[in-house]
Amino acid sequence: MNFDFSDDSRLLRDQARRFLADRSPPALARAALTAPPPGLDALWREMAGLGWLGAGLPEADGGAGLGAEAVCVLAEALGHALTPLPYLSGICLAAEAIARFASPAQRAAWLPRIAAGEARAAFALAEGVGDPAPGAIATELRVGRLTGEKWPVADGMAAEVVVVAARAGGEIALALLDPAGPGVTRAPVEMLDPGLPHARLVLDAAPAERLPGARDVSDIAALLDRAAVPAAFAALGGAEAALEAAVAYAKERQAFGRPIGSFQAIKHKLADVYVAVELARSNAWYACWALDQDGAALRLAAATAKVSADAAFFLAAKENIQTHGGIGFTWDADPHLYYRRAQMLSAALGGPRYWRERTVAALETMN
Amino acid sequence: MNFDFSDDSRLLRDQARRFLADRSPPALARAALTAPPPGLDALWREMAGLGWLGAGLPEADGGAGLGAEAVCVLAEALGHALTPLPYLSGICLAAEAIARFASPAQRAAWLPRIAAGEARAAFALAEGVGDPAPGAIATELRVGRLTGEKWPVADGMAAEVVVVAARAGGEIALALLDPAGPGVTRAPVEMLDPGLPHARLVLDAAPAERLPGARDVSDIAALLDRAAVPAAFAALGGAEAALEAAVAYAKERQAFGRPIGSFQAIKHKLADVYVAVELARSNAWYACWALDQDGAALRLAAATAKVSADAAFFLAAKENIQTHGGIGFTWDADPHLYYRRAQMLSAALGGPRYWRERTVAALETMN
Amino acid sequence: MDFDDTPEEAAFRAEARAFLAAHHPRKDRARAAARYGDVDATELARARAWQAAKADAGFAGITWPREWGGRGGSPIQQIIWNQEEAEFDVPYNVFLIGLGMCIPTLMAYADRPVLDRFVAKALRGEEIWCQLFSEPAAGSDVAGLRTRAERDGADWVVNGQKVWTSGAHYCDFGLLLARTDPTVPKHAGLTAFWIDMKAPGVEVRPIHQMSGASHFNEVFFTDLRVPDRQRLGAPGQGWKVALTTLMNERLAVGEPRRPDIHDLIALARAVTLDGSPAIEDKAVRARIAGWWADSAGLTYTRFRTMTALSRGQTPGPENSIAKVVNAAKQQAIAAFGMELLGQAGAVLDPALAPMAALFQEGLLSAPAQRIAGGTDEILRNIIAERVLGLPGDIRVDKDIPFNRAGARG
Amino acid sequence: MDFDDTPEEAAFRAEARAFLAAHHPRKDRARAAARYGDVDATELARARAWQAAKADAGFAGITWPREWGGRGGSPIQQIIWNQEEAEFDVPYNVFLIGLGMCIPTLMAYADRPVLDRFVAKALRGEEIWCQLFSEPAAGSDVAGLRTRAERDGADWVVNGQKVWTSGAHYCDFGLLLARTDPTVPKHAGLTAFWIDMKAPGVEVRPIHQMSGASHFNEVFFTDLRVPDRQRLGAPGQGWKVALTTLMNERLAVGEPRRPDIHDLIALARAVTLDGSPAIEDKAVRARIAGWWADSAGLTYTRFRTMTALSRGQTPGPENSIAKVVNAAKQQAIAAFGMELLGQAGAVLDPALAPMAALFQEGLLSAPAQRIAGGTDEILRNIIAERVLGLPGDIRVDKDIPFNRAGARG
Repeated sequence: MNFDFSDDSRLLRDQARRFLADRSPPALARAALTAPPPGLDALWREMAGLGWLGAGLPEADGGAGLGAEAVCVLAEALGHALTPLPYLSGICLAAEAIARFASPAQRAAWLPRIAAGEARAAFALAEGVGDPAPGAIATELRVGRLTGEKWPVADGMAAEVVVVAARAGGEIALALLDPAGPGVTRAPVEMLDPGLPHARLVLDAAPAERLPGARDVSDIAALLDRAAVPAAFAALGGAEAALEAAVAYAKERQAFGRPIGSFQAIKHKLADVYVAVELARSNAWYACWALDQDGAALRLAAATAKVSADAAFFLAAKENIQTHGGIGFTWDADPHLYYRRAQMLSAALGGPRYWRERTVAALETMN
Repeated sequence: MNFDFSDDSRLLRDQARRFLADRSPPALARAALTAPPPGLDALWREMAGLGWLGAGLPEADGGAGLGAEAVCVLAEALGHALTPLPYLSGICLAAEAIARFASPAQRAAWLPRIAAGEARAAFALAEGVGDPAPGAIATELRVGRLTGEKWPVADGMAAEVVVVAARAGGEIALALLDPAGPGVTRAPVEMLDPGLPHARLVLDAAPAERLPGARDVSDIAALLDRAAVPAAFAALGGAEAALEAAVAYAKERQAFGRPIGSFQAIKHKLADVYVAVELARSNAWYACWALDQDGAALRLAAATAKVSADAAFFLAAKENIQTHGGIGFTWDADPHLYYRRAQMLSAALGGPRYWRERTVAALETMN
Repeated sequence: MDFDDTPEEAAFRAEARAFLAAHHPRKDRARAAARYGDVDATELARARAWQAAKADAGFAGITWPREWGGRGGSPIQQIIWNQEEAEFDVPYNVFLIGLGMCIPTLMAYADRPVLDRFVAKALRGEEIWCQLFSEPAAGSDVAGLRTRAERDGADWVVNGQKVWTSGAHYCDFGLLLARTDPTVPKHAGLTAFWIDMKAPGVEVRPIHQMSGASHFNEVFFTDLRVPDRQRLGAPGQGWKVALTTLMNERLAVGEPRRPDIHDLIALARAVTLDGSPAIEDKAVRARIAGWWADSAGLTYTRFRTMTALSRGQTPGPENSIAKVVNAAKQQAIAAFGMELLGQAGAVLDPALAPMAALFQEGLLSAPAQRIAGGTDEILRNIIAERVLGLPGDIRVDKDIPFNRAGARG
Repeated sequence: MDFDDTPEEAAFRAEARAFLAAHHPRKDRARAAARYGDVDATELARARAWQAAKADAGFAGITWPREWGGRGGSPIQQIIWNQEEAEFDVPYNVFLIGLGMCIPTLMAYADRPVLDRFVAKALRGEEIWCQLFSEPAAGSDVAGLRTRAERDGADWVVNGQKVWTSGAHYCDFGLLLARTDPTVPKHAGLTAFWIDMKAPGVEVRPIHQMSGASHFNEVFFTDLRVPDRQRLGAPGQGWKVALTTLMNERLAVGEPRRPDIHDLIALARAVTLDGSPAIEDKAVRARIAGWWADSAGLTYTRFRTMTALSRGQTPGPENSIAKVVNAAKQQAIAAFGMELLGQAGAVLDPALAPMAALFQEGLLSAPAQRIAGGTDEILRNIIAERVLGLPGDIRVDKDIPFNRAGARG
């Protein structure tokens, strides 16, 4: 029994935390609400240089082959720092889809460039309101051309390649799309956290290249399961940061002649947040192990971790605002950054209903 | 606009509170957990003498014709006192069913005696696990004989007549059964609150007399709607009493050199209970008005009041135990009496799911 | 019980409704509201015009004396007016704080010439008032404020900073609470004044809220000179004056915030889950039932208040209940609505998000509701102490001179 | 990460499992537990026999020194044993408090002859210990206790009353905390002793719980004479001794209470709603997902604790988390299960109620879980103060002599 990260992973986590504390303070996330801050692209390339973008990819694909633990600790650190960059959508979803389902030529064309931070990739599953399900995909892939609408697509404006989920005959397929190519109209979509820009893609017979490995909706579900684990770590990191901020403020802020953290209304609220964060942490760690094993345990573990972490992050974020009182709901203070990010993460891979349903469906096959 | 009870009703409420404070203290309810305390039958007859049992019945049926407000304030007072007597099941359900659906001869045979406290009546709808629904009734009425199982039946052991819901051809019917007659086996059923004894009736071609007015499941649903209003008042009364007990204890009990009611953990808990009780009160009052009007507003108002009051009572009861600390979970202290009664009331006319569903169904027809 | 108006009430209601219908369209829930509800010059002009029209018709200051332009009517008429006005799409009420809190305080503490000068103008919307109590370092502990007013001849000289001042940028006058004696315990060293918001030494800076709106302001005082005749109550009696103001806050009717239960029902009808309308999903129905019960309970609690008012009784703490319940409910309903939207839950674009992103915007404005005008925690304290009679919190600073009361944040 | 045992751990686990399987059947969730779990003479004899068998085989006191009958093993072996034992239907553990809290306190404070006399016998189940701290007037404020111990020659004379003493009716010895000096502040006037529960002057009365069970007792002391050599620690140092005991309480492993999430899933499969199994109802599924996430989180939190133990680290506050979460979860799951039963929700008859009325009984036992061994409120205080480092509550009684500390209930 060793339910902890390896020494290498813990070292990587500490390095990531230190690097991001310097390069990605909350001020960066706040600046990104208004417009992409200068230096963001450079930061992405630096992350690539540190091996982060290819951490989960095999060395043959230009990755670092560090495995699931590395991806998870990076996601947690990026979530803690609220870094306004598309690690989850670009790396954990899009690059992962290419790594799992693409032909050797497609892999060679994209993965080394993605890992090096030279090309940005996006993943287009959603078609507006709704959770992932075969019936929710109307976009069609026919004779190499995509027709339909995809939104919201994370990083869809900046991406050089988009992995698009589409209907192809009776199957659900994935295809690579050049979003700057013919038949594609793209426009930004305003999101709760403008620091993670999203796009709407209108596809009218846009040329696309199918990923041969993805043949079924279950392939997409499995991809989402895998991405849910780092997504849970990102939410965990955000929840930790929000709790830390609330505790620090409660110790320092005075009212009625005493620190507000000495009032039980605040103490017990933050104790509840702590409990939620610790449960989310344990569930995330277990899911990391299951991701690494890539076996039958993953489906339930990933869904459980996602449910747990998203709930903890929303709780921590809203009670961090509440603990801050008036200052907490101002634009210039940090608390709303966590609150926005919590909702973004919660909706990104299918909303809470999707992951609760997946949790119970997995439980039913076990119990 | 006069959203308050009439002077008469308020007078009746005050009289009932005073009478029950004397004749039905919590000690009576606690004694009833073990065995029916002496004097309980006499108390029932006294209540009859005060006109309580026939409060809602027309004078022609031996009632007092006081209307909905009187029934509601009595239910609230009896709920507050935890009086271990079958007012809701015997009066608000069984007698009400006879009053609404019986033939003149049947009314004459039973209602004056019920109102006078001479005969006890029960209402047998449930057939074990499940909420009221046409599909949940398997007991059959065929050529004047009932066959099936009914449980739990409130006051089923003591009742002299039982109104039984049964399937009769394509309809759902109500029939009067002599529970001491042929074809009936009855046995007590252990309940969470043994102070309200229940029975299981096994019917094997037991002779029964149909109530001609009840022809459809919607008649039964309407009967439950009407009974839900005094049931909500009973729960409101219980919730008020549990909150009063918690507040009194929190003011008096000392810990760490101060009354425990000075700790925010206790204060805010009881503030939340107070809010729930006040919302339940307002919903119950509105439902009382709707019951009195007996119009289209009743369905939604009754369901809303039931949902609100049951939730408030359970919250008040469990947090009253918690406020009392160790003493709160002992047999000899009063708090568990409210906790048991809350569950009894919550399950009595169909559980919370039934009333939530009925609330939303009514909302759908309006919105 | 009787929910019908008396003949007199019905007549008043009909009159009110006719007047409203002649001036404004009815509210349309389906129409998207202006995003932030901020008050610009156009909106301010509309608001002033509407207030003047109301005053001309006798619908402003319904319970106020006729001599100051009021109607000399009953509290129940005021409630009926509020109910009717809430059905129409009238301009944002920029006079609520002035007429609901500041002027009533003047009426209690100012002398006749001051009232003659200010009351009627405020009632007609010609002058707008704000309340200057909150400070950055004080928060829920209002009496912990630090803005100093020091006596200098016939004047007081004010230095310091206020915060969360609604509408300060368009206000003409303000009700100020300042510390005039730091050597006594904190509640004893305060004094109240009315001030001219356009005087030199007053600077107003808007506060940008997380929702994007800017309803509140910071107000800075630099050597603001306030003549002693603008003092309200005796020096050191400011806390008593402030309590009069805050007591009136409880009576101010706040509109329930959206998204509300009706919005959720509308969304659940519009959105499809697994091929069926979301409203058919049992998990959705269970939540709707719970929030409906709370909403209905608040509605009928207001009826109880109205009944008490119509009998001349002072209403109880209903507003504390309403705020505690509504703020949390708004946040929870908004979050739940976003769950129903699945992958589009975080889309804020009103052209794409269902119901013009009402749920997403509600999520962003909800946190302020749990804080502004009394936090959830303070309101629970009020209910526990003033309604249930539970003992007060231990107050370590109560008897200590303000300038010696330990560390302050 | 690696969830496999090391080869040594695997060997120990196999040994433990073989030993358990040779003595007891595996647990069967479907089989109804004895209703109240009260310990009668037969059950007590079974428990003693099992403890002796464990001791003989080296599975009692796994981390304790061999000289007192322990195994001299590692904390991780203890955890592995606990895991395996939890899978079997072993007798109710009447030794938990004695071995988990009392004897470790003796080890810290008693001298060698006392340990030689008591430790091995306790380990073999020949003598059972209880803890005598709580009092009616003290509650969560343990140090507010009033039982007096007054010096009389070589003895102390004890008068007063304890409460919530688990198993006092079958215990041989007890760990007593009493007030020996009421003239100093409350934490400073306490002294600890071990006492003979069969001595004259000790009277035990069972407490009847609302669930019907009687696990707890009141213990009355009337002129009980306790020789001074039975004192643990110096006079006035009793609070320090008590903290040692309570610290060990945190490490005692409590079994999660039922009904748990697995019971709910079983019930939701067994019960039909609207013609389909309840587990297909979306409202039911939503609740299952939430409680499962909490349950799984607690399970994996225990894994984290085990990992820390296996590295020789002291575990953190995980047990506070588990108790706070489990007690509320048990109550909520029980109440939700009863909702699924509809009109039969309040039927307590195990022959009629599904799953032998497990949910109804759980509802009755849940309130005690939120209180006994630290209330929800105290545990949240502990988490907030000891884990998050938030400041302590204001303590009005801390520096005041006990006999002058205001009103006492």
